[in-house]
Amino acid sequence: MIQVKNLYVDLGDFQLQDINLTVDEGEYFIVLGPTGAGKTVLLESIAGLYPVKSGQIWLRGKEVTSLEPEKRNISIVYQDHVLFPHLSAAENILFGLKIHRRPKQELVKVLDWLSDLLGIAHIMDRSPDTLSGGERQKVALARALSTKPEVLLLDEPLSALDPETREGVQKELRQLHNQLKVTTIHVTHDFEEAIALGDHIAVLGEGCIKQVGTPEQIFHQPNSEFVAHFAMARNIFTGEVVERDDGSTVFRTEDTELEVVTDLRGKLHASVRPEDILISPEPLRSTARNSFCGTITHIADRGSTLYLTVNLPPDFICLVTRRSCEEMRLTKGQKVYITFKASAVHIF
Amino acid sequence: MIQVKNLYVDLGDFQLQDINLTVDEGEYFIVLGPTGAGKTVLLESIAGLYPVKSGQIWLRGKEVTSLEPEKRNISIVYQDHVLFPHLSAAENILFGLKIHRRPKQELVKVLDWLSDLLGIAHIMDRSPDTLSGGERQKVALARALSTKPEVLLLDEPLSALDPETREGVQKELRQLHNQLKVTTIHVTHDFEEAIALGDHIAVLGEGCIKQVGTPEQIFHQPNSEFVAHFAMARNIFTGEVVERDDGSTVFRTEDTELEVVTDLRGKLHASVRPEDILISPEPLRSTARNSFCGTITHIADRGSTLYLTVNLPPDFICLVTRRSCEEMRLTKGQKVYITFKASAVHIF
Amino acid sequence: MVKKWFATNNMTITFILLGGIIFLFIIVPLLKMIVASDPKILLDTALDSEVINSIGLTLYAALIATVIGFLLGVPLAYLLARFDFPGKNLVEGLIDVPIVVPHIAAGIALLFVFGRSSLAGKAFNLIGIDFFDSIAGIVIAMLFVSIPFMIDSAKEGFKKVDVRLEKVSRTLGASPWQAFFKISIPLAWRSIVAGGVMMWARGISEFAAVIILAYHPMVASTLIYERFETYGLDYARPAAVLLILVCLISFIVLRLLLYRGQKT
Amino acid sequence: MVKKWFATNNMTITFILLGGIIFLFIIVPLLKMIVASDPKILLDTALDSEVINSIGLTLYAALIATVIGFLLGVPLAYLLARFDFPGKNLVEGLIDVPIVVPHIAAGIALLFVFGRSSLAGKAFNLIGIDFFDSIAGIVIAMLFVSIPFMIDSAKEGFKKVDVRLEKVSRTLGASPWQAFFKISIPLAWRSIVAGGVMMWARGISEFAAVIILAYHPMVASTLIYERFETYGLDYARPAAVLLILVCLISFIVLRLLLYRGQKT
Repeated sequence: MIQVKNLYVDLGDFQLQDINLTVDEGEYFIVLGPTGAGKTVLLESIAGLYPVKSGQIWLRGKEVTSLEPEKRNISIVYQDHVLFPHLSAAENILFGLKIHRRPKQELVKVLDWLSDLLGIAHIMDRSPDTLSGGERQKVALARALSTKPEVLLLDEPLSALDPETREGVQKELRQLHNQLKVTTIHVTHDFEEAIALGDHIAVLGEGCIKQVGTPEQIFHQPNSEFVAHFAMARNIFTGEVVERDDGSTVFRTEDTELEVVTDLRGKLHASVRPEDILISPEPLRSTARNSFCGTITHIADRGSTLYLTVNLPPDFICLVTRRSCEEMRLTKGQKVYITFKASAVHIF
Repeated sequence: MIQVKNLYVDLGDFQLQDINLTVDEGEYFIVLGPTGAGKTVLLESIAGLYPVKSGQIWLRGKEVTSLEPEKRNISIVYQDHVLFPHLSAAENILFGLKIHRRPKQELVKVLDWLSDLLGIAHIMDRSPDTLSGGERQKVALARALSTKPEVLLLDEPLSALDPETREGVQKELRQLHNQLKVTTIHVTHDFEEAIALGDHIAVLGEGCIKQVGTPEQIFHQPNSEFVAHFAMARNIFTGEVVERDDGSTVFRTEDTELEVVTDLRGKLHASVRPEDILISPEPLRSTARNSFCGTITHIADRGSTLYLTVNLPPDFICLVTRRSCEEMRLTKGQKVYITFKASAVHIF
Repeated sequence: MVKKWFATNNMTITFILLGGIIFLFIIVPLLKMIVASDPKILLDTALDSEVINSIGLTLYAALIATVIGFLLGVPLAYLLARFDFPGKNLVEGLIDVPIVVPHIAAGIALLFVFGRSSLAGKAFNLIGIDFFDSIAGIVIAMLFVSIPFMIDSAKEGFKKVDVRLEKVSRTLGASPWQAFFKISIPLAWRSIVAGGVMMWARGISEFAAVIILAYHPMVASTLIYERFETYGLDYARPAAVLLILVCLISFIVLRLLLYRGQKT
Repeated sequence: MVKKWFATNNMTITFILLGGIIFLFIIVPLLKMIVASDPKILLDTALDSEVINSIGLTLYAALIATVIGFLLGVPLAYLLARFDFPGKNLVEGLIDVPIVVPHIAAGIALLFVFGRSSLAGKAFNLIGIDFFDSIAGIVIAMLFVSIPFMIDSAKEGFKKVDVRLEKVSRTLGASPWQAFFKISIPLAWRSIVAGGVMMWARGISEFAAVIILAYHPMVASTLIYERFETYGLDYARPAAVLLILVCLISFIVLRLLLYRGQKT
């Protein structure tokens, strides 16, 4: 368990103030914030790599605020990996154990374990500058895990990867965490990444923590404009991707089932952009696979466009033009049908 | 008029070969190609700034292949503007005229003309490093125009701008060209930019010219996979944005009218992504503003998804899932309705 | 609790102690010599015409060497910054040779080529230039040992100038000369001047190569050396202090002008 | 038709001519002196024990100065590369002062501080070290004039090492010392060695500061100077050629080793 109490960090241009976080043992904790919010510095402060102006950091019930970083047993993986360029992949991974003068057979064992775990046995002798982004990422992860840290800090681990690799690595991070249960703090600016991975999420912005909660709390009950800005752009749901008997793939939430196009399976999240949803007074017979009946519970006027909240349940936010709304005489309390294509549902 | 004949340029890693281009007097000519295709080097070769291995460049009926760049009267605007950092905006613009020792009153006249034309009178005394991207762009354009060049070369002039400014600058480039009628060669990797601006387009790829033609020829009759790759992703139409009597904004093509959401007016282009189009056997009554009846003329199988060509006319390419297609028993020759929202139409 | 992990460990403390030794080793001798000087003796020395003349000669000869270095070194620096050619590495290596060749041996080599009995020496003699025991000799000795500073600094300066700035100026009608003088030189100016200052300072500090070619007229270093040899440390010291002060003050003033130029 | 706009205009031709003059001015004296040497005389000189001893002494003293410079200069370079503190610019400026101070004056200053009559001189005398006319004196003279090369080069080397590499090693359990020796030093090694080579070469080339502190035992430069003063150019030349050859060959070999190390 790691606790950050009233942390105050000076970044020169601005400050991080009154940072309070509690991360439970074995938890996957996400710090979500825009670029330049001081997320990396927050991680470095926790690791003892950046001077703290005031406040305390507690690790498993002990105060470590002024402890040397090498005595904390907290590992960090930077966004751009920062591998030791003069050492091979294997030497990078074993650096920590060699520093601790562990016996040879332990080195071999740990290296075997990590290269199996991450599937990197074939690149062990290569130099970091010959590795791809995804491979460097895995070596950096293996290096961080080699010392069996109490806390693993991940600094935007997915943002340096291209979109194709990202989805796979995100899945692997989840699996890795399920297997190892190492307490993890992961910082990111990507809302969907935060939702997909986090047990709890802290939203960092304007130098302080705006909100802490479960993914559901963050996207259903944003406590400020700042947090809402992250959450508002999409309809986000928690549920499970399953195959139905008829061979179709659906995303099943508590209340409803959405037809989707995806190769992913299991407990996941889904989002639908408000502008991809069609509203009609009668059900539509069309190529769109998802069509539901619901009630308009709220209309938010944005000038030439309007945001309708349609409750099925759950709530869907839909974007329509003012002309459509007037022509179809949409009013609060009215029953309407919402329709969107299976390919408009994003699973993550 | 500028002619490039059998140009061969060595770029070290690869070569530009057999480049043949004819750009008419006063034409806006686009060279379209992916990043790294050697577009900048092609412009520099035309300007005499890069050594040509073989081939010829003719300018208004004279061969200029070995002429010094300062004697060609061809101006270039680089992507990142490359303003003289030690000179003010006005001094940048007047650099060419001062080199030519033009009289003081001419300098004043040209500066007034250019700062009016581009709306930059208020930044004339500023240093380049205090200017925004859009302002630097305009100063670079003014500098290039100051010497009344026979040919203006534009190296990805829009790609260094943020998306908000880009649309405005694109419009201004069009207007500027309509006013001044200076022969222009503009290189870009953006297909829609090419369509929107070009009188003719040459597609550059794999070291040679793949196709030359009008925008319509390029997107309706791509002559190779390479060119088709640029064109295939969207339904693209040429037409005019007008306001209808009932106050709605429509994009009018030869054959049809699409309802759209845009502030632009006049002769433009529109695109609709195949995945944004809904297909149904009957007309839909919904918030979607565009619904048309047409005939399926072609079905292209892509595994779990299918591309349908629906002829209204014009032809629309629509993406549907295999399940939808089977369930609705869509077949070639069938009459269907296509539906998409006004906000799904991109005007450029 | 305020904490600076990077400043309070025993390694940084050790490093501060070790680094402090070498830092003190550099500044204490200069500082102590300046501080320990009797201002009156220093003033007397400053009024000693022999001292004034030799310091003046030193500054003057180093300035001429710098001007020659500017006229000949800047074009070479531009070529090296702009063009690649086979053997470029060798040329760049050879240009730095004067820094690593012992200066006494360099002086011997220069005397061998430019001395009265050599071919070049005789040729220059015809146009009235004699390199032995003359200002011309001092200048070429200084030029030889200090030219690499000018070339290297100007080269780095030109490298930082985007070649496309020159290209744009060409399309606007500038000849290669105009592009060079209106674009490249103004933008590389600070590096060139910094190189010139270093070259001038290095010229002033030269002794070994100078005395081989020209013991007379005496540059400041030679004068100090002769006084040291003839009368001992105490007699040589005031002139040495004066020379150090002149050098440091000129150097500081020039650097400050350079940095002020950067800001405006 | 092949065309290179940037190579065939009259400006580049003029620049090649001007640059060629200064390039020839640098290499012709050295080349001519080496080429014009009678191999037999050169061989005799190489067997002259006085010459061998002085060259050996020069190389040895410069090496000791370099080792001291390494031990004291590298920590200082690391501090300057890693930390900001008020007055850092001043410290960095002062470290470069030995390059611009006239070497004769620097020698006087060193003698003033480390001479037999000074406080430091007396203190060192108690532990058996005398700086006047001794190898110790030669070493500190060389150290003084050449230390900036080591500090500046090592500093640039450390600056290029991402500080986060050290931070990562700390999280993996490395102490500051381990991070320094296992990460910072290996990654900055080439710059440090390059600085060491420059420092060594600069130490060998020093004459002015050395003769003030220690005319005897004679370093190679002093021997050449004495032969030049006593017997003239022709007698001094073979030893000068030999010294230049030793310097250039050592320098080239070391640079090649350094570049080979870069590739593997």
